[in-house]
Amino acid sequence: ACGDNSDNAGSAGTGSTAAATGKVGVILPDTKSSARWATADLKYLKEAFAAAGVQADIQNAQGDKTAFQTIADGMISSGVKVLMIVNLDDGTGKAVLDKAKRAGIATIDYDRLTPNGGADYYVSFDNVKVGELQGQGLVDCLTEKKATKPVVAELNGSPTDNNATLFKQGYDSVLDPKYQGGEYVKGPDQSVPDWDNAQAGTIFEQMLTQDKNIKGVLAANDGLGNAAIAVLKKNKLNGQVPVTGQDATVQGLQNILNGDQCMTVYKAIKKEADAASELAIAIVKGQKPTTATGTIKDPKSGKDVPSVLLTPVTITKANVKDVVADGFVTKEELCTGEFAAKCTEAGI
Amino acid sequence: MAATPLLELNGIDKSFGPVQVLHDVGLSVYPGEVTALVGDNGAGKSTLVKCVSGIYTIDAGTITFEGNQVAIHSPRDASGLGIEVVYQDLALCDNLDIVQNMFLGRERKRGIVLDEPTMEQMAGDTLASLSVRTVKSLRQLVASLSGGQRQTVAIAKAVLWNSRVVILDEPTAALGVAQTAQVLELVRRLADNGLGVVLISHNMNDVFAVSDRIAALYLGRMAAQVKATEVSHAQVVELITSGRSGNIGLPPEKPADFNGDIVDITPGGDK
Amino acid sequence: MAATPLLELNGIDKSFGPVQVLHDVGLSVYPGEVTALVGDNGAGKSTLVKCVSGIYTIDAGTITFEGNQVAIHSPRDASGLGIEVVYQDLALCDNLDIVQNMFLGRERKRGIVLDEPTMEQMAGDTLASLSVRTVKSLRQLVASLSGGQRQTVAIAKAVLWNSRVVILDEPTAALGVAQTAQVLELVRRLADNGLGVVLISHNMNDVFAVSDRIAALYLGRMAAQVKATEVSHAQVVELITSGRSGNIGLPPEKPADFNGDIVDITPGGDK
Amino acid sequence: MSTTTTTTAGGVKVVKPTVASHLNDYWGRVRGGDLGSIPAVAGLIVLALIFGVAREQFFSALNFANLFSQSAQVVFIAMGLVFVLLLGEIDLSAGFASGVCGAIMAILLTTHGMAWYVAIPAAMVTGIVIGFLLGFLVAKFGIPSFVVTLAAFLGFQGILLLLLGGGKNISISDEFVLNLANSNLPVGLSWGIALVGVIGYALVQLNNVRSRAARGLVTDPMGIVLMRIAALAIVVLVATAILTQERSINPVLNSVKGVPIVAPIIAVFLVLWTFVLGRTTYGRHVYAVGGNTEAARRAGIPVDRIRISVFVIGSFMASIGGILAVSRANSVDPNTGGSNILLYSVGAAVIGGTSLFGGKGKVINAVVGGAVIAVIDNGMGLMGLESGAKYIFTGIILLIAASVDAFARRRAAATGNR
Amino acid sequence: MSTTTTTTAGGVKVVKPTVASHLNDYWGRVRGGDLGSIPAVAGLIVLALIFGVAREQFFSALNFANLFSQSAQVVFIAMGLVFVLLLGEIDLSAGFASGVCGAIMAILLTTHGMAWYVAIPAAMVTGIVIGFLLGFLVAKFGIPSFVVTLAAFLGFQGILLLLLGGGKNISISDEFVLNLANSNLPVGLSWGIALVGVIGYALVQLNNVRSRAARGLVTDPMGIVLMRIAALAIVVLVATAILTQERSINPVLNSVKGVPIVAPIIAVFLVLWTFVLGRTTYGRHVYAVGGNTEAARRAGIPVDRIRISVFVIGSFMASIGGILAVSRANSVDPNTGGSNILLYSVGAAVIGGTSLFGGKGKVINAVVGGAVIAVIDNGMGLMGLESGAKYIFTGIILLIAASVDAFARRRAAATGNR
Ligand SMILES: Nc1ncnc2c1ncn2[C@@H]1O[C@H](COP(=O)(O)OP(=O)(O)OP(=O)(O)O)[C@@H](O)[C@H]1O
Ligand SMILES: Nc1ncnc2c1ncn2[C@@H]1O[C@H](COP(=O)(O)OP(=O)(O)OP(=O)(O)O)[C@@H](O)[C@H]1O
Ligand SMILES: [Mg+2]
Ligand SMILES: [Mg+2]
Repeated sequence: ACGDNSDNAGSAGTGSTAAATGKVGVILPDTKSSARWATADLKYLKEAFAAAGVQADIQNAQGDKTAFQTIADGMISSGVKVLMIVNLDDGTGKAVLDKAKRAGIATIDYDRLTPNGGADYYVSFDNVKVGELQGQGLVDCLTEKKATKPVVAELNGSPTDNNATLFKQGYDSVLDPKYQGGEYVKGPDQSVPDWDNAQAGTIFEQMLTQDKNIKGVLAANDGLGNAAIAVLKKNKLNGQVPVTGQDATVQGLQNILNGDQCMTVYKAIKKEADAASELAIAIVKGQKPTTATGTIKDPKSGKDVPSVLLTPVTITKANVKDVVADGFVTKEELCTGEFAAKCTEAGI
Repeated sequence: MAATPLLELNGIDKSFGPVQVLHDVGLSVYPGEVTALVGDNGAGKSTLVKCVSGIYTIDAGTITFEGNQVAIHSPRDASGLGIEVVYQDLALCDNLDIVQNMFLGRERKRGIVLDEPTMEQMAGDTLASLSVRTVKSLRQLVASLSGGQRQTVAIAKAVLWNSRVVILDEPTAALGVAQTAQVLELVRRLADNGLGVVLISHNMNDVFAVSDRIAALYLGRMAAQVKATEVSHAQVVELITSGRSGNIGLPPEKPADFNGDIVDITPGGDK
Repeated sequence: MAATPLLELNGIDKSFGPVQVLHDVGLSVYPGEVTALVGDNGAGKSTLVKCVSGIYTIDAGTITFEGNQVAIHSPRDASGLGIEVVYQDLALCDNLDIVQNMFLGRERKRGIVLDEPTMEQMAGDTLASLSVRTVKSLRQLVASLSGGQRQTVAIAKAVLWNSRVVILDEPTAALGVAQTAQVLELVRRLADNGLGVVLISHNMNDVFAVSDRIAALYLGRMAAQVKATEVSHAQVVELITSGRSGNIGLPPEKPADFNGDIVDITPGGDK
Repeated sequence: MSTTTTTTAGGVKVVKPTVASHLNDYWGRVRGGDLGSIPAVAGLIVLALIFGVAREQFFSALNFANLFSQSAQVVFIAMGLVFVLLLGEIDLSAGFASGVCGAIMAILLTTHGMAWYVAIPAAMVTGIVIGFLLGFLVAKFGIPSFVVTLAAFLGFQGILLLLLGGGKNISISDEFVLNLANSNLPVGLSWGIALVGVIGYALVQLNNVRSRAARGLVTDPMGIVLMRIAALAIVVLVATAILTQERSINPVLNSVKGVPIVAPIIAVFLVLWTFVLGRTTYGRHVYAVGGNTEAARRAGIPVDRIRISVFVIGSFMASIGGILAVSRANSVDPNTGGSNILLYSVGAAVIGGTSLFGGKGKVINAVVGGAVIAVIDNGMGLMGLESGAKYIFTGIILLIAASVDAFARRRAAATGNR
Repeated sequence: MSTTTTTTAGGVKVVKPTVASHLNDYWGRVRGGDLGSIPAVAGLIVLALIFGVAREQFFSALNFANLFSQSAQVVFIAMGLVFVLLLGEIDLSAGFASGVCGAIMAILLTTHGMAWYVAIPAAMVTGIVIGFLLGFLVAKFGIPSFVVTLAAFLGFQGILLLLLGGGKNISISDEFVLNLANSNLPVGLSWGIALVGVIGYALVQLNNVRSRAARGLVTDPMGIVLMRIAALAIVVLVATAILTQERSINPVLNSVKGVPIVAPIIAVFLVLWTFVLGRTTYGRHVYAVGGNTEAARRAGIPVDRIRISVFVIGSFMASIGGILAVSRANSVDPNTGGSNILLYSVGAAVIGGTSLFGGKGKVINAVVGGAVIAVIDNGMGLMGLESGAKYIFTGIILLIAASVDAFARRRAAATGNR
C-alpha cells in the first residue's frame, strides 16, 4: 500500500497511460448465499492479480450493506485505480459506483449488474439461466425416475436476496408449465431466510410432514439441498426423491456421487474471475481492454454495457469429473474416505 | 381538637397470596394530633401504611378522608389527597443525588428547565434544619450516604410539601441522638400546625414524648386505639406483646382463629 | 479480662475519591468484652466496620488480630479469621428464603447434596431464641419480610457460627421491644463466652446496658475510647456531638484542618 | 379446618398441612401470582391448539417427534444461558460458540478421520475453554459481558470461517454422530427409560418426604406427593406411547418408531442442572450472586469463580447444542449457530420465566421456552406462508404465547407478590 | 490550601473552590474512578493510533469525513437506545424499525412520488407509532421487553419484506434525501455552524455560573469554566479546519470539502437529548425510574408513561437512523437495519458507559461508543484482511477498546466507588 497515493491525481478511468503500478479494489458480497465468494472467487482473483504483479485489495462485505459502503470508502480513500464490486443491492451498488466515478476510478460490475450504476464493464453468469438449468435438471431426474404426477417442493433462497428471486424466476419458468399442464403437482414453496441451512432443515422437515408425497425438491443451492437430503435420510427417502443444487460445492458433488442429489449447477468461477481480472489488469496497466466483446443492456438506463458473459453448466453424476478437471474442486477434497470408490466409479 | 378524623380506616383486610396480614383493621387520624402506631415486628404496621399510600391495594375495607370515602390506587392518588409518607425502606433512588431525590416527582421548574439553584437552596435549608452535619455536598449520590443520612433525606423529602397527613414509618431508627430530637420536634411541630401525623416507632420513650393517641397492632389486628395520657408505658408494651392488657385489647386469643389461615410454620411459643 | 486486645486497629485512613472519611482511627477490641462504637450520623462507623471486614481496602494503617498483623482483602479473609459482621444494610439476598440466607456461604451438606432438613431445623431454633414470633414460614422469601424480621435474620445469620469477634452495626434499629431485649442479652452472652463484641448503636440506654468500653468517633476521627463505667451518659453524648467532653476527646477543632479536604458544602452551622 | 399441630425442637409450632389445606394453599399462591411454569405451559397449550386447528398434521406422531430434534440446539443453548442469565450476565456468543464446537467435531471426524469418541469430547472441551475465556474476561477484567460476548460473537464467526476454509460446508458421515439427532431408541428401550425415569422420580419424592418426616419437619401431604408422581407418570408414559407408534412416511420401505434419542439427552441435562441449581451449594451460590452480588461477596462466596463457572456451563451446553445441530444437518457451515439461534435461545429462557436481571430462573424454563419457540417454528412451517407473512405471524404468535404469561404475572403484581 | 468560606441562607457553610482545588478535586475523582467518558475517549484515541500507524490513509481528511456517515445509523439508533437502556429495558427491534421507517420514506418518495418534506416526516411518525406500540405492550401488558421486541424484530423483518414486495430493492433519487448522508456543507456554512456551536456553549456555561453565583451557591471556578470552553472550541474548530480541506481523490473532476451534513444533525440531537435528560423534569424521571422503579412510583412519577415514552424516543431515533441509512445507500432493501446494526448499536451505548441494568448512562455515551464502532469498522476496512481474520480482529480490537474502560472502572471499584 506504500507509495500508491503519489499518483492519485492520474485518471486511470478511460485508458490514459499513467503509471503501470496501481491497486485494484474488489468487494465481494457475503459468505452466506454461497461458499464461492470466500473459497473460489477470492482464490482465483488473488492468483490472477499476483501473476500480473498487480496489487489487489479484496474484501468481503459479509452481507452487510453498511460494511459494503465502508469498505468502498476505504478503498477509494486508499487510492485504488479500479474498483470491482459484486453488489449487495442495486442502491448501495449504485452509490459506490457513483462515488468511485466521481473520484475518477474505473469500475467493473462482477457477477451482478448494477442497474443504472453505469459501471464501465460487466462480467457475469446469467442467474436466470442458472434457475432454468435447475428446473430442467429436476425435470430430467424426475423423468428418469418415471415419476407420475410428482409433488414438487421448492426450497428457495433468502427472501432478502435478489439473486434468489432471479433463480426462482428461472426454475419457475420451467416448472410452472408442468404444474399448469397437470404433469407435476405444486407442493409447498418456501423461502429460507439468509440461506440458513439449519432453518432450511426445519422448513423442509415441516414440508414433508405436511405433504408426505413430495417426490422432488428444487433446492436453490447445494447447502439447502444438503439440508433437505439430511431430512430425507432421516426418513430413509434419500436417493428416491431427487434434489437439485447449485455451486458445485464439494458437499453437493459428494451428494451427487452418493446418488442423493440429482444435479448441481457449475459456474466456472475461474473463468469468470480470470475474465474480470484481465479487464482490471489491463486498466491498471493503462491499456484498453479488448476482452469485453459482448454487451448487455442496462435495464434502467438503457445503455449498453461492455460485457463478458459466461454460461453455467449442469453437473450430474456423469460429468462430476469435469469440475475436478477444471480444478474447481480438487480430487483430494472430493474423494475423501468412502468417496474414493465412488470417485473411481465416476471416472475421476 | 376536631372530633372528626382527618383520615379514617375501617375494616381493612390485606393478604399476600395465602397469607393474610391485616384482619379487619381500623384506625383514625385526627388533625393536629400525633397518632403513634405501635406493634411487634411483623405485626403489619408497614403493610397498613402501604395500603393507605396506595402501594398495595386493599382486599376489603374503606378509607375515609375528610369525611369522604376515597379509593387510593396509587401513590399519586395518596399525594393528591395530601398524604405524605416516609417509608421504612426509604425508597430513594441510589443513582440520584440528594437534591434530586428530595424533589423527585415535584421538581421546581423555570419554563421547561429544571430550576436547580432554587431546589439546591431549599434542600440545603431543610437539611440544615434537621441537624445534618456531615453531608459533604448536596450533590452527593444517595448511594454513598450513611444509613442515618439516607433516613434524613427521606424525612426531609416528605416534609418539604404542603400536606394534610404525614405518616412516618420508624423515621428515627437510624438517627443519632441530636437528629432524633430534631425529628421528634418536627413531628410535634407538624401536628401543631394542624396536620394529622402518624408515627410508627418501637421506642416507647419517643412514642410517649410526642404522641396524643396510641394505636397498637397485634398480629395484624388492631388491639386498641387509646389516648396516650390514659395508658402507661407498661400497658402499651403488654398490648404490643400479647394483644391485650387488662380490659383493653383483643378478646382472649383463640388459636384456631389465627391458625385458620393455611400457614406452614407459626413460630410463637415462648421457649 | 485479658490485657491484649483480640483485634486492634491503628492509624486507619480511608478516602472515597476526594472525600476522606476516616482519619488515623485506632480501636481495640478485647475478648470477653462488649465495645460500643458510637458516633453521629456519618461519623464513619459503618465505614470502619467495612474496612475491618474486607469490604473496603484501607488506604493506610494496620489491623492486628491476636497480636499478628493481618491483611484483610475480602470478606472471606475476615471470616477466615473468625470475624462475623451484621451489616447496617443487612446484605441479604432478596431472592432466597430465610434458611437459605442464614446459611449462605456455609451451607450444610450431606455428600454433595444440601442438607436442607438440618439447616431448616437449626435456623428455626436460632430464630425462636431471638423471639421471632410472626414469621409465617422459614421458607418465606426474605424480600417479603418486615423490616424487623429482616434484621433478625441478619443477626441470626451472624451468630450461627463459631467466631472470635462479632461486630453488630446498629442491630436493634428496627427491632421491637422484646426482640431488642433478646438481642442485647445475646450480645452480653457472646461476650461472656469470651468473644470480642463490637456494638454500634445510637441508643445510649442500650450502650450503657451491655457495654464494657465505649469508643466515640467524631467526623472520622477517634475522639476517645473509655471504660463504660468511667463516663456518664451526658459525657458520651457530648463526645458524639462535639468530639470532646472536658479533658477527654479530640483537641479543639481547627476548622482549616477539616476543610483541608476539598469539599463543596459542609453543612454544620446549628441554626 | 382440620389441622393438626405438632411441636418440633426449638419451640417452633408447626401446622401440619393436609391434602385439602395444601390444595387450598396452592390455589392461594396461584391466585397470588406464584405460578411457576404454569403460564408458559398454558401458552404452549394455546399455541398447540391454534396450530392443531389450522393444520391437522400438527397433531401427528411424526410431527411430535420432529419437535425434539428441531428444538434441540435452542434448548441446549438456552439451558446453558439460564446459568449466565441467573447472574444477570448475557452471552451473545453462545450461538457461534456452538457453531465453532460443531465445526471442530466435524473437522476431526472428516479431515482428520478421528472417531466420534475423540471428536465429541474435543468439541465439548472447546466449549469449556471458550466459556472459561469469556468468564475470565468478564470476572477478572470487569468488562461488561455484553461487550465481551459481542466481541466473541464477531471473533467466533471469524474462527468458524477460517475453520471451514472460508465458507465451505463440511458433510459428516459418522453413523454415531448422525444418529444423535436423527434416530430413535428401539421401542423396548424407549419404554424402559420412561419407566426408569418415572420410578426414579417417585423414589426421590418419597424419600424426600420420609427424611423430612423423620426430622419432624413439615412435609407435603402424601396425597399431594402421589398426585405429583401420577402427573409426571401420565405425561411421560403418554408421550412414550405416542412416540412408539409407527410414524414412517413410507412404512413399507422402513419403519420409524421409538423415542427420538435427543429426548433422553435433554431429559438427562434437565435433571442434572435442576439438581445442581436446586440441591447443591454451587447452585445456591449462583442464585445468591445473581440476587445480590454484594451480599454474596460478604457471605464469603467466591463471586469471580462463580461468574467464570456460569460462562463455562453456558458454552459447554452450547457445544452440545452445536454437536446436535451438526448431527441434524449432517454438515456444518459458516452459519451454524448464526441467524436467529442466539435471540431464540435467550428468548426461550426469558419466555420460560428467567429474568434478565439475574437471580430468578430455572432450567426447566429453558426447556418450556424452547418448546414454545420450536412449536411456533414447527407450526409456521406447516402453514406454508410466504416469507414476509411468516415473519409477521411468528412475531405475533410469540407475543400471544408471552402475554399469557404476562397476564398471569400481572395479577401477581396486583396482589403485591412481585 | 486557600479556600474562602462563605455562608448562604439556611446556615449551610460553603467552601468556595479555587481553580487549584477544583483540579485537585477532579484528579481525586479520576483516581477514585469517577471517570465519565474519559476511558471511552481514551479507547478511541488508542484505536485511532493503532490504525493510523498501520495505514497512513487512516489519518486523511477524506477518511475522517467518511467516519461521520459510516457511523450515523448506529449512532442514531444508539442514542435512542440510551433512553430504553436507562430504564433497564431493551429494544431488539430498533434495527429493523429503522429499516421499516426508511422503507416507508423510500416508498413514498418513489412509488407515490411524494416530496421529501412529506416522506421524511411520515417515516418519523412511523417510528413514533412503532415505539408507542412497543412501549404499550411492555408497560401495560407487562410482557418483558426482550420478548416484545424479539417479536417485533421478527414482525418488522416481515413487514419490510412485504413493503418491498418480497425482496426487491427500492432505489431513491430525491436529491434532498440523498444529500443528507452524502453531501457536505459549504465551507462558509461549516465555519458558521462551528462558531455558533462554540459560542452557544460558552454562553450557556457562563450563564450557568452567573445564575448560581447570584444565588450564592457554589460555582465552578471561572478558570475551569474557561478551560472547558477552550477545550470544546479547540476540538470543534480543529475538526472543522480538517473537514474544510479539499479531500477529493480527484480534485480536477470535482471538489469535496466542508463538514458532512450528518455531523451537525448528530450534534443537534446530541444537544437536544442531553438537554432533555439533564435539564428537564422528564429526564430526571427517566433516571429515577431506571434507578429504582418502586421509589419513582412512590414519588408519584407516572412510571408506565415514562416507560412508553422511552420506547417512542428509541424508535423515533431509529427512524432517523433509517432515513440516513437509506440516504447513504441510495436505496432500501429487506436487510436495511438488519445484520449487526442492532448489536452494534447496543454495543455502542454500552461501550460508552451505559448500563444494561438501567439508571446509568448519557447520550454522549452513544456518540462516543458509536465512534469506537465506526473507527473499528473503518480501520478494518483499510487493512484489507480476508473475512475470517477480519471478524477475529474486529472482535479483538473491540475488546481492547472496552478493556481500557474496564481497567479504569476497576480502579474505581477498588476505592469503593462502585
Ligand atoms: N409481600 C409479602 N408477601 C408475604 N408476606 C408479607 C409480604 N409483605 C409482608 N409480609 C408479611 O406481613 C407481615 C407484616 O409485615 P409488616 O412489614 O407490615 O410488619 P411491621 O409491622 O412493619 O414490622 P416491623 O416492625 O418489623 O417493620 C410480616 O409477617 C411479613 O412477613
Ligand atoms: N462510597 C462512598 N463515597 C463517598 N462518601 C461516602 C461513601 N460511603 C460513605 N461515605 C461518607 O462517609 C461518611 C461516613 O459514612 P458511614 O456510613 O461510615 O457513617 P456512619 O457513622 O455509619 O453513620 P450512620 O450512623 O448514619 O450509619 C458519610 O459522610 C458518608 O456520606
Ligand atoms: Mg415495618
Ligand atoms: Mg452506619
